[in-house]
Amino acid sequence: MSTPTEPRTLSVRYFAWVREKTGISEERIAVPANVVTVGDLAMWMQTRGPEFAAAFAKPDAIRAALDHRHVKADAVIGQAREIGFFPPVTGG
Amino acid sequence: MSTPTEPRTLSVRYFAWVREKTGISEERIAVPANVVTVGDLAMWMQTRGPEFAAAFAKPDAIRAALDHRHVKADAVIGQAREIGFFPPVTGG
Amino acid sequence: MSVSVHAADFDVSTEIGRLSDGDTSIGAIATFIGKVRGEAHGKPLISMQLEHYPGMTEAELTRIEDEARTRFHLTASRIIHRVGTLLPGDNIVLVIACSQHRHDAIAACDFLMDYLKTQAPFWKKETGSDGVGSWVDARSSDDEALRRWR
Amino acid sequence: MSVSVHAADFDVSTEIGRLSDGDTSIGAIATFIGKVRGEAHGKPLISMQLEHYPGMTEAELTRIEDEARTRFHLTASRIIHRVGTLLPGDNIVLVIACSQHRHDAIAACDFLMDYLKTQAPFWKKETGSDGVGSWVDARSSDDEALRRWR
Repeated sequence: MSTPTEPRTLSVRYFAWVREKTGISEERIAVPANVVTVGDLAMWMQTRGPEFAAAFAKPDAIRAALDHRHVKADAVIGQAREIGFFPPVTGG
Repeated sequence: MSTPTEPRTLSVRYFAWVREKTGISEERIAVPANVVTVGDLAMWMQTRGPEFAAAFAKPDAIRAALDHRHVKADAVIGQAREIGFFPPVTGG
Repeated sequence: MSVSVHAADFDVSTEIGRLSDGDTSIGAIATFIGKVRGEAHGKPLISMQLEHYPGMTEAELTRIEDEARTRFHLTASRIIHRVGTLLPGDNIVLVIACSQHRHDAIAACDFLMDYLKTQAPFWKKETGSDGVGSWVDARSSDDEALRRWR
Repeated sequence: MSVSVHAADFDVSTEIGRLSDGDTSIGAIATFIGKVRGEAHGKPLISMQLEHYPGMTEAELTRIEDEARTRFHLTASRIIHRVGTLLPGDNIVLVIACSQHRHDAIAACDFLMDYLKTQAPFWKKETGSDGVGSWVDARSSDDEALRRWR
């Protein structure tokens, strides 16, 4: 269990062009204390250097999933173990 | 070509329970002079003995095709070469 | 575009292959298979006899395929309908519609089945465990389904 | 009800047989196959890379199948989606819906594809004859198609 003084850790996965732009497919991050929602995390991603700034330059173009479920930007990360960032899906 | 003095001949085919009731699947008939439409022919069929009377007792329950095309009772037989009588279709 | 009426069974993969192999314009293939169920009106079904109107059946199925081609963007299509004696679990009918995109393929398949059910001259006779055969009644729901396309 | 995500191809007849053989309650089987087309945006397509989100894909496809079962009377269903590098003419996706009656089977197949297209985490990258790969953009027509079911 995370406490206010102990930063939560979160698995982050990137797919398609989000993965290509960040240059990594998976990592584990310590969630900053002021990051509450998925949208907060996407904004924070922009501050992590040029690759991440490029990948998250247009947050509206990116979709997210918390623990394998689609979520909107206002979803609270809470106790989720994994978040995925990706473009709108194009399978089928 | 048929003329008023020379009765038209027509191939008649029966299917499903119409065939079972008439007892025949195919025949060639001389079309009576007063039979103009498909409905006329169905009415005339009723006069051809008990099997035909039973088969054509409810003309509304029977469908017809002229030269392999669905037609209504008011369709004119004209120069058609073949007529089929059958119940509403139930394939597929 | 082709139609077949015969007693023999069909293989879906074979038919799809014949229709689509080598044609890379096809992005979508919708297929429908109708089968003999083991029950009719709540009673076990032992067998089913499929009768048709030779000559007219092929003409009518071809007209139905032609009509589908005017309504949907189809690359290829195929209708196979079996006749004769069939048993529960047996295939009755196969419809395949190939298109560039999925909505045309699926809608055409739906359309072809609705038309086939109400226009193609086939008749089913069901034989139950008492050995008595009875001709299947046409269903008004099939006529209603057809009206969706008017 | 089952979903699979893998690189290997599938055989439609085999999958239909696995789903329906011996089940005589099934009267209708609707199938959809999506294939790689040889052209994209008017230019020749050389290959396509299919990426997905392992774990989420299976979860999402299972949710989509569950949703289809609440909306339609289904006896069985199956979704197979390929990943990895595919070539023009290759199969991408297979959806099978089995039901007692045809409208449930066809509508479920249509529904499953609309949901899969807009919800399942797959991404396509197309490589043209210039060797340059580009990620496929999501189509607004797919979102509109999804709205039909709301």
